[in-house]
Amino acid sequence: MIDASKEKKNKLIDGICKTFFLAMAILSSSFIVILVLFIFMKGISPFLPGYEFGQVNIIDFLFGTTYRQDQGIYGVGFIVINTLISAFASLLLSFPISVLCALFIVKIAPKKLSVLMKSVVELLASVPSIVYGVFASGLIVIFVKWLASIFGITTAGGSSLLAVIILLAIMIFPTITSMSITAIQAVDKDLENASLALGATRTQTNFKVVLTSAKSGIFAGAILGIGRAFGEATAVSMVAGNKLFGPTFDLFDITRTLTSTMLAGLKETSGLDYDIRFSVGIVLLFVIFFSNWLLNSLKNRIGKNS
Amino acid sequence: MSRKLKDSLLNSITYLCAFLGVLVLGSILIYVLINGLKLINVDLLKNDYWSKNYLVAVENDQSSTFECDGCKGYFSSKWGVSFIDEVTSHNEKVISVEYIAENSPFEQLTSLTAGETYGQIVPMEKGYMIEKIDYIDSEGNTAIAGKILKQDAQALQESLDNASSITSIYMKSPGGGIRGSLIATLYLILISLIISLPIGIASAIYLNEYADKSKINRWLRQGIETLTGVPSIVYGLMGVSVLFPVTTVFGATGTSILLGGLTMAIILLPTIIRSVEEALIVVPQSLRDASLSLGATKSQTIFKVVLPCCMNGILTGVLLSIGRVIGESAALIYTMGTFISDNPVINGPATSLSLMIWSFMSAEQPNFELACAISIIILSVVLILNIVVKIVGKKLSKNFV
Amino acid sequence: MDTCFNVTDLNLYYGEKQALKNINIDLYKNKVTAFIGPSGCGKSTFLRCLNRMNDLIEGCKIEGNILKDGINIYETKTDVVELRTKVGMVFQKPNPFPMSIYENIVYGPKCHGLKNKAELNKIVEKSLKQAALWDEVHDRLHESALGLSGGQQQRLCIARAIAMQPEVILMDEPTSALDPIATSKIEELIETLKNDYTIIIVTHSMQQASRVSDYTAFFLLGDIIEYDKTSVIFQNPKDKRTEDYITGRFG
Amino acid sequence: MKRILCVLFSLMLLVGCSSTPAADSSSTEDTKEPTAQTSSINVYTRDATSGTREAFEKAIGLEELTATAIEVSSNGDMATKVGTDENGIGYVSLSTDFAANNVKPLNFEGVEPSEETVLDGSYGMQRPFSYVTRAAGDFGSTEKEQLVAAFIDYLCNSTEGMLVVESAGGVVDLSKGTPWAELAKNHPIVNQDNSSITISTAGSTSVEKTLKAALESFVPLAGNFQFVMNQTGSGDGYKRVLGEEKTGVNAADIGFASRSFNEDEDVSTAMSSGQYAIDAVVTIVNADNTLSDISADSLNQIYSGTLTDFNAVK
Repeated sequence: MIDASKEKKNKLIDGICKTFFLAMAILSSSFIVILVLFIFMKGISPFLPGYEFGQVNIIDFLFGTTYRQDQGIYGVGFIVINTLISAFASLLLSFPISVLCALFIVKIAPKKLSVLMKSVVELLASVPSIVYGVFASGLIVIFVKWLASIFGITTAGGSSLLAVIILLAIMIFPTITSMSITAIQAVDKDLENASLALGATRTQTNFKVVLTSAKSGIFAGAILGIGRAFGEATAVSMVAGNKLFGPTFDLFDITRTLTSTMLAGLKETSGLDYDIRFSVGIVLLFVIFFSNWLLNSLKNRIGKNS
Repeated sequence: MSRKLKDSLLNSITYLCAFLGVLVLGSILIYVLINGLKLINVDLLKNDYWSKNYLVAVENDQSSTFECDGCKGYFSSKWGVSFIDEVTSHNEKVISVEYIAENSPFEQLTSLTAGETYGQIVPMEKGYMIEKIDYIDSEGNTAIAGKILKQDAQALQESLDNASSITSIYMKSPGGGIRGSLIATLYLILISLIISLPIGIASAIYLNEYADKSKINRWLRQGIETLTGVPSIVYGLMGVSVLFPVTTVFGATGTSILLGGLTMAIILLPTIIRSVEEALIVVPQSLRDASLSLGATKSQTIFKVVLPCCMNGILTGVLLSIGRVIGESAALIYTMGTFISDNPVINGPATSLSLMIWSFMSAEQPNFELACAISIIILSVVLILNIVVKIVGKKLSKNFV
Repeated sequence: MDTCFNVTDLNLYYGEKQALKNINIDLYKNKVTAFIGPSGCGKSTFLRCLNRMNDLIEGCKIEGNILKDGINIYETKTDVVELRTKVGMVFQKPNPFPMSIYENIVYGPKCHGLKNKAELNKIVEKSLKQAALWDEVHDRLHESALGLSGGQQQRLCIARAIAMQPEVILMDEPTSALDPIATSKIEELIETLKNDYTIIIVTHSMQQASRVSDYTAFFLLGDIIEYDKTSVIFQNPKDKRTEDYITGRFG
Repeated sequence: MKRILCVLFSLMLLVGCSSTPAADSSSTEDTKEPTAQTSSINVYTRDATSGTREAFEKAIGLEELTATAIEVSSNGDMATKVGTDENGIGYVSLSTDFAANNVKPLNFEGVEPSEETVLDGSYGMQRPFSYVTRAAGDFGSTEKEQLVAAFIDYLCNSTEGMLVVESAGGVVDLSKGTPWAELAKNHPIVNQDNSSITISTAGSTSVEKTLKAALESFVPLAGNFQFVMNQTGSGDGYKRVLGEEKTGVNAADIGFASRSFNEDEDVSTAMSSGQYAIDAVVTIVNADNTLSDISADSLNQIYSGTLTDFNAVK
């Protein structure tokens, strides 16, 4: 029954497949190298001597607290802080709500409601971000303004750090929720049954067994979510207000993020002002890498404890 | 007792969060629906975006007058045509033709445009927009009328009744539709999936089935995961300079759907790899063992046992990808361009639906209602694709489960 | 008596940990050999050495020789795929592929390039009959294998292994997930199969070992303590530890 | 005080989403002391690269913008923001729908912004819509070059072209127009079938409406040629026609800017360049504001941060 030539062919195919898979994996991960090389080549140039529009001091750039194109002062230090604040605050706001919402959808809601809610969450993941921006500048801003007036603070028409945080929290909500849904669904039924058999209530089981078993997946969702919060440009720039100096700690004050800085007037500009946006892009990449690393190590640590 | 209290407390928080989430999401949906629904109609979906522009001459030999019983708008009894004022979905005020009487000179319009069509008859239909009419008035002076002079329908009708002969008419067919962009968006989804699915699935297979824990493999994985965090605007800039030469091979001379698709394919890779990998992990090791113990090669095992089992994971990846492609704007501004094409071709410029929204919102006068209307269309496309993919997935996996 | 496997000086490590210590054993053709011993003693690990399934485990290192028909299966030029077609395996939990019954049986032959429909049909019928499953499933061959009961699934897995016409069938606790009736069916099956195949079975059940096997090896902490005819092991074991184990004093 | 309230509030938010929803009702009690409403001016401005901003700052002679200014991303964004902020002041294009956005246009130095005042130069805040073509001989074909020349002539000099631009919101001086029938004699290219020629345009998004109207109306006058508009921003106008992108993906035949081309953008090699229309920049305040007229001086003070109260504006 076993044909030697067939066997040889099988083996050959096997080898080809393996090489193909490896090649594809290398291809996939080489894109990041191309990307980084590309952006570095563009973004490093303003700091090199002999730059055609006048060399920029890299220290001033990295730690500056003023960013004014009109005066040629480019400092992104405060913008980095602003970006971190807005992204992490939105994660803080969105994370518990998303996770509990996912728990509700998977474990608590009746079947029909759960299907409906899941579809809504899936749908919202594909709403173009510009629509979120429009929503934010139409409704969130008014809410923030109203909130501020309760405290007797006047805002710039509602454009503020708080508006950015709420907007981002809403935008990353579908991401975290759908990842959490997947993670919670993957929890072994036996584990749950074991907990219930030990006399734990449904709720205790949900919180102590289901959520803890799914935390790796939930955390992956959080990482994806904060990635989106960092990278979001169009919507954020509609409510950020792009403050010229900083950092901003006041929730009702306007702010400026790395992406809104990159985007503002990108298409209308040239020269140093154009090139420096790539430098901002490098900084953004580093911020993202850093926080990914931070969250990943946090994830590993939490994973180890259990 | 305290346990019950604690339980109900935790439960109520969960309910509250779910409620809050649904409230916010629902309010966005309702917001979009309220603002956009009134602009949604069949014309928006099936019309071309660009109007056809005609310069036509009118048969001036006319002696009769025309009657119009109960037709809407301002009727010119001399020329047998009635006009109404309309506001297009692009917030433009226009004068459009509402009714043409039988034997009206407006039934016999001949093209004045140089080229093949010169002298041919141009059929005028209801809905055509009158931009400008050159005519000679009763005193023999040349004059013009139409929207171009900011006239309304009534003024146009009065001018026409005063005209002894019409020299030329500049008119447009109704436009503003999004059919072309809808097709272009589907092309874009198709291209980006065709490219990124095989690469993504193969990479996921390598990472999950072949890769040991060596440093190189860790680097490979890290590289792919890092792609997730790159802001899409950077992808767009990279696409233009790095991927454009690739598309020239296929005959693209500028921005094209193909270039957009290639760029999107790279953006999609981490998403697809992640969801396929997640599905691969779930496939029980015992199935692989069983296959191998039967003397199947590793690749046979992967193609015949492992991949069919993770069909659902692949479908999830496809769904997520479709959502991503359809919602992306920043990366596509540079690679696909903002030109709205009515007959999109793969290697030519076109615009996707969300790019269209971006254009409308960043224009001098943002057209918010239209943006919402297009969002509704995007949402329904996503919904339809979701359902289709799920049905297909069920059919596919029927054999395997 | 012909030997099927000659194992000499076999050592196996998982990373730092040594799982098998200096194993020397000859396994005989067309006999049923049972491996018994407490959990974690290395009997399953050793079984998986025989068709090189341990290759799949990361950090697993093997020293020593396993000769099959005089050829060392751990030589670099040995074709693992070919080896596995000759040494089939049945696993602890029934693991039919999520396909139809028919597809499950022809999976192996198809992988090796057999395409002839008539021949495949013949193989299906023959293997299912040998596995004593034909009468139960012949009218629903194209239904999903996952719809079968646990015992049927396990017999299907055996039929699937038989379809490749192997010389040896390795069984890794094939009945541990089954009820007594299904277990007895499998045991009967083993009885009839041993005429055509060499069967090596890992089991936790002493009774099963004594019922079905001709030879028994007792494993403890990665060592083979005792290996002899089943009747000898169970009636007068030479080693105290074997006696303690089979009389239920530990393990 | 504000700071403390904010910290309190942020804590509230965190508490609100991680523990019981009932906990925050008590803390709001003591935070409800309303402080006096101030009417300090919120200054809105466009990003530094905007052509509108350039025209505005030039007109009021602004040296240094106040650091508290709020940047918005587009004309429409500006109108929306000022429309919802009683203390806001900003500037938009004349073609903006003021009433729909709940904003009020202000007279500048006593002059009401309108087409007439812009054309006769009495209204000071304005900017040109400029165009630049590729270098002569660089169009790929002579037919295309002739067609582009014809279009530019139609756009800038013909009565018909000017009328179209005007009806689409641009400000032009109709008295300088010549009937197209006369101009067309210099352009025999328009009397043949041009359906195989595609003209591509690039540059400012502000010109989009006027340009689209002009191109569409020119199509039946010039043998049904095709056109592709890829309007992305003024910076791209020069780049894609004569600058670094003139041979790349986004190369175009005619580039547009909603400002004059600056010294970096050398248009001397172009086949032709110039301006075809004017747009006025209008200062706006919220519709509830009592102000109706403003001087360059006051605007300068407001935008440099020395004047922060509407009551002090005279």
